[in-house]
Amino acid sequence: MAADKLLIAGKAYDSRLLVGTGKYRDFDETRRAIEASGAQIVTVAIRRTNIGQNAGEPSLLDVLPPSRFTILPNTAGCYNAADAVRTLRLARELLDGHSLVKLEVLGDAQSLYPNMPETLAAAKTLVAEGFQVMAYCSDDPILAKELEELGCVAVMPLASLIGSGMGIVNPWNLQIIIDRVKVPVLVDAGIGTASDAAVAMELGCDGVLMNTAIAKARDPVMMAHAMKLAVEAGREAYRAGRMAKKPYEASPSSPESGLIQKSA
Amino acid sequence: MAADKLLIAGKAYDSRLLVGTGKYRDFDETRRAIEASGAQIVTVAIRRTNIGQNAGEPSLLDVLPPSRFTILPNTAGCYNAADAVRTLRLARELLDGHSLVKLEVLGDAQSLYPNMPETLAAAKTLVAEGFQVMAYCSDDPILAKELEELGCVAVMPLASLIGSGMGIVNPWNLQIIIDRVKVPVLVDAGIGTASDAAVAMELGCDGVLMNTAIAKARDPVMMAHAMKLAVEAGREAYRAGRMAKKPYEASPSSPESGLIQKSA
Amino acid sequence: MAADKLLIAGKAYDSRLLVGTGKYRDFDETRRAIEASGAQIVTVAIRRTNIGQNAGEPSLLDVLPPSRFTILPNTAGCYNAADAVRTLRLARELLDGHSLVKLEVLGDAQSLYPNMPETLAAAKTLVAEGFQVMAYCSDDPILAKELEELGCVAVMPLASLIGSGMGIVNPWNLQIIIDRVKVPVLVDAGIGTASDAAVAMELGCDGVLMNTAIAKARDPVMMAHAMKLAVEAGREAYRAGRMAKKPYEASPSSPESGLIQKSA
Amino acid sequence: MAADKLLIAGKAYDSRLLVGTGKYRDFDETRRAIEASGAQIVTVAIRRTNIGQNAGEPSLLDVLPPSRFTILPNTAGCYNAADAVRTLRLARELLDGHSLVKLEVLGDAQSLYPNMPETLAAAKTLVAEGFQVMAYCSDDPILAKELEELGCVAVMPLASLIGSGMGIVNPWNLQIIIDRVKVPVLVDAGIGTASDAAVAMELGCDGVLMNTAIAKARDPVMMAHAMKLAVEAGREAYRAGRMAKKPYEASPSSPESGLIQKSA
Amino acid sequence: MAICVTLNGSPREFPAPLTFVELLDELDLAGKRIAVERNGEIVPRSRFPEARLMDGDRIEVVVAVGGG
Amino acid sequence: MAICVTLNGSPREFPAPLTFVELLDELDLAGKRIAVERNGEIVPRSRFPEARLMDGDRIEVVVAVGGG
Amino acid sequence: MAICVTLNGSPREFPAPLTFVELLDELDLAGKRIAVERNGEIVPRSRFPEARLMDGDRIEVVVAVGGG
Amino acid sequence: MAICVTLNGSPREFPAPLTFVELLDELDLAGKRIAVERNGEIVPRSRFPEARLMDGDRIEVVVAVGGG
Repeated sequence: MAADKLLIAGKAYDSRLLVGTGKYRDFDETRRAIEASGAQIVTVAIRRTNIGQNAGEPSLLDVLPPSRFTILPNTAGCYNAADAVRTLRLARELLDGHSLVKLEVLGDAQSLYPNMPETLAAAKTLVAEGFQVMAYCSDDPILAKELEELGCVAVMPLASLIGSGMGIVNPWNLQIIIDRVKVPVLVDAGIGTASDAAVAMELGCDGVLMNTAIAKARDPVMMAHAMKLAVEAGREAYRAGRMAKKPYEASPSSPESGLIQKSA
Repeated sequence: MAADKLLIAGKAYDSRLLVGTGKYRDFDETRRAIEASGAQIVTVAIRRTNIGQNAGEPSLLDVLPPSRFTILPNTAGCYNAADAVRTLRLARELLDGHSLVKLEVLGDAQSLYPNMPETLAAAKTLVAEGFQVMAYCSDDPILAKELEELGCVAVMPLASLIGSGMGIVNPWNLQIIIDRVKVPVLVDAGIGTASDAAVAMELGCDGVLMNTAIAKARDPVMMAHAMKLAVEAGREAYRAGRMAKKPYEASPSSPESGLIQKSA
Repeated sequence: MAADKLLIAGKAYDSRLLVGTGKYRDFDETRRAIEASGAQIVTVAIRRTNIGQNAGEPSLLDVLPPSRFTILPNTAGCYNAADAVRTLRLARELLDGHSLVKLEVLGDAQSLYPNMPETLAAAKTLVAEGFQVMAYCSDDPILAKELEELGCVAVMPLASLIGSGMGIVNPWNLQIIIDRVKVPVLVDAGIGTASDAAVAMELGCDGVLMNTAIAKARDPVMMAHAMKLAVEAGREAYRAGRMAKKPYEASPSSPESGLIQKSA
Repeated sequence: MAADKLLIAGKAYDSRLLVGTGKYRDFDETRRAIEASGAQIVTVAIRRTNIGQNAGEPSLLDVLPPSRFTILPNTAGCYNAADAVRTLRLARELLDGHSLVKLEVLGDAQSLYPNMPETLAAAKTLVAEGFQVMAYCSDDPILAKELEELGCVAVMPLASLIGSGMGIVNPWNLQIIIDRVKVPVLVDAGIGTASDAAVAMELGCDGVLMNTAIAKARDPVMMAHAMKLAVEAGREAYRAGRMAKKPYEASPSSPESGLIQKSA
Repeated sequence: MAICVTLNGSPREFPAPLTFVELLDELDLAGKRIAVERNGEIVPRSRFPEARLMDGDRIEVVVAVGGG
Repeated sequence: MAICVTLNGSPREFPAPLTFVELLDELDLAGKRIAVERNGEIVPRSRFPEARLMDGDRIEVVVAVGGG
Repeated sequence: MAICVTLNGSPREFPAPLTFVELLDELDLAGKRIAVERNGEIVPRSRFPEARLMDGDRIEVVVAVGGG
Repeated sequence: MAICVTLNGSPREFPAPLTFVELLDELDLAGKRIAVERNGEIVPRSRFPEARLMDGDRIEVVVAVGGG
């Protein structure tokens, strides 16, 4: 299965699990969890430096060196296209011209649901400026397709609200997106436990991005490894082609259809 | 996690995935799939020899030597306690006194739903004769507990009908059984794909037994490996302790409760 | 639709909603809720009189006169066949020989899940003594069929645990029971809101029995009426024959199958 | 409950069920089904006349006179804002200046999923021209709110794809919309059977609009009546305030939380 | 001579053997819709007038109450 | 002199310019509940008597039909 | 003298009473992992050498096959 | 002469115009992985040596932090 790589913007990755770096107790837990996850792409946020504070202490990128990980700066906290674009220009400068970014424009602070018109506007600008945009989006199949047509290198629909852990609420819309969009489709946000990640992959997603499900588990490092296995399991199950479901069919008139084959 | 073994009748197993050996194209596919699954316990059926036929050809136990696998003879096809008991007496003789068996008494050939009164009667007899009984059963928490009290070494409630691939239909009953029964609880029957197995383990099951989901996948060997990963993923997720679900709460009066924490 | 009556033990009822009489604030609320529900069959419990207390006060059967309602005494609180049989003999005497009863033998006080072996034993005795037995049972299709064969006039599988309001947890088992059992199948226990009752009827149930969903609603009388409408709605939808579900089918190769017809 | 009216654009309606007029065998079935549904608002499409054909035959509005029904012209078949606006200008002229309309701009012919940017653009123009716009939309809470802010008199998110009969796929998004939007929220599209309509109303929707679920039932007239009852049942259940769900909680350490109260 | 019975689980004394009709009067249950069991056996209402409680009887008097 | 218009997408000839009232008579649509658009603009019913079709006009005549 | 037994449900004749070892040789099952039941009772492998089939015996010879 | 700038949202005085290299030294950020924006425009790291802060500049100095 060595051949089954995730291709994003022309680069191949062995791991289909992308992880965030927020909400951990400390950098050490962050590092151990991310190593257990096997993730090669990790998202980071861009924030003002704390002037005159903790000058000496290590920074996140010392713990997660760009030499080992593909750093994916995001625009978490941005509620309009302008802020998102400005944030990612800074990120690109910060990362020596690295252009793969996660665009995320939120609609409001309570639901953190994406603001799609602003996301589309930002994507257009960023693509024009040479960014390789992975876009967090709603599960609207029409707008996901539009993001692809604007030049995004991946679309990342939510499974459910950010940080909710509610899992895959609407598999049908995800299936339409997967069926129509040619660039990689990654489920971003809403994963709560390992089986949720497996379900996403079984639908045919190319990958999964998560943060809270790992960071807020009782044991983040063990959960990170569980997620690694779940994404691999879901991917292999998708490739292996599951058996057909055979619900019991109440139909005395057609006993054949009602017949459930036994497993021995 | 070397410490996290499955204990059945005092014996420890590393793998929590048990597999059947039916419905494969041939013995070679059977062997390759079972090796990919990492299963240590495999179920087999007991049938009349085909007198005077294919005398020379290899038998299932040549492919799956009892020296390498724990062979779990079952009573598939039995519709009453007497037939089940008779079948397992033959199995024990066949396997040189091996006493770990899978009891399975079916209610009818269409649904393959267990006949619980007959299952309870057979369990009582078998335990008295020194068998170590793993009992396939309905998800009735009262009767699962009764099977434990009769001396069964494991109870194996169905997730959904045998061969249906419908997954975990009633997680609530399974949860009650897991909560009350002290012997291992394994989900047997109904698993359709990897995420189903992960869900079963996340509920707190001690293991999963399946056949059709692997044998009838388009690529049984790859699915077998997917199931191995899924069971491990679900187990680790259970041990790691998932994050709390935070459904959106429509409640302007209590913004706190309505607040969904963001992942960055 | 005047023709569509519920037939139990040879008697026809216009209403397919049966209700309990417990958990109300007072007899007046009980009466108003039950009138709003349109129920013709109401269940009651049998308990010791409070010797020397409230001698003067009205009794439940003054509020719900047997002349207007079919009183269905139950065996709530019984955990074995003997207690259930003894309770119903008293009930029959109390109700001047009325023999239609609700048999309910519980497995334990925490889950209130039925004890099926005891239920089967009690049913056998009661039928022999001339009772017309409506049996509360698990959703085990084999045992539901056995209750019918023992002579019960109706089987009443749970939708989910008594008082849980979790709705229809396992529609598949209910469907098998409805498909196989010839006497009326009523869902008893687990209904939480109106749509749950509609779902039960759409599956093909002959009726629904509930108590908590009405008595513990914020406005029991309005909920009672909602349930009346929901049972009628679900029944008519079942008889009218719902449209086929047309899930989106991701299949570029067969656009026909993927086509979703529009409603205009 | 006479007080519980549906208010749209200042006009009060007794019925919360809106129905389409497409897909019926003939005008007679259309009329009988709509009368059985009790609907006061019915949607119609605008199409070219068949020049020189069936001059004599009756037209839809002879069967459903605007004097008795509130006719709601829709823009079914429009894939951009311009076509939708043009269609509704014709509709207003056709209906003597009647300005209440259903805006529906589709994304593609296979999924019939709404094109939200075009829907927003059309809504802006139509509101400026004095139309009272009821907008069919996705379940995106941010965009539903934007439609309200643009001046729409009602937002009508889909339950699932038009004509799919898949029911309420994502109740969470609907709940956010209901919680935030002040104008009436009606579920439009995806209802398959009566219980789906009840579920929508129990979520707190102000109404439900459907066509296929009635027209494509085996017996459209009976299903129309079932839907009438289901919408009333769901509405009353919502107003009555359902009991709290009490899932079984596996927790030996806290028996209190695990206790399920019995209904008698 | 006095008798002692167990009535709905509690001991109860009566100065002399009495019929079930007398018992129900005593308990203010005359005319109420109740049923009576003596030592596990139903006592038919028709037998209330002449049937008498014996010393040591276990008597249950039940009524219908709200339940589901 | 004759005119040619596009009526609901199809070419149509008339011997001479005619009013919309005349058009609807011609089409057996008199008194029907319809609406008319000329070159993308609504033609109010009030203007049917005097407004005349011009050569080259694109005319749409629509009606309400069953739809959801 | 010849005997007739029911072997896995089918009648079978043998010219003379034979031991189970001889039976298995006859059936090409020597050395195979099988189990034998006679008239509903297990025949332990240890008894194959001397135990003899009797006329009218119902014999079952079973093997392990693929199953779930 | 002294200058006043807005640094990450807070006012900050410097005795004299200084280069971005000097600014970062001042802030103990020399060699750290940061990015700088002046009045909404990126200041490329290559220009840190000679580019000088002007009075009234709005400066943002950002770093990567944990986030999802």
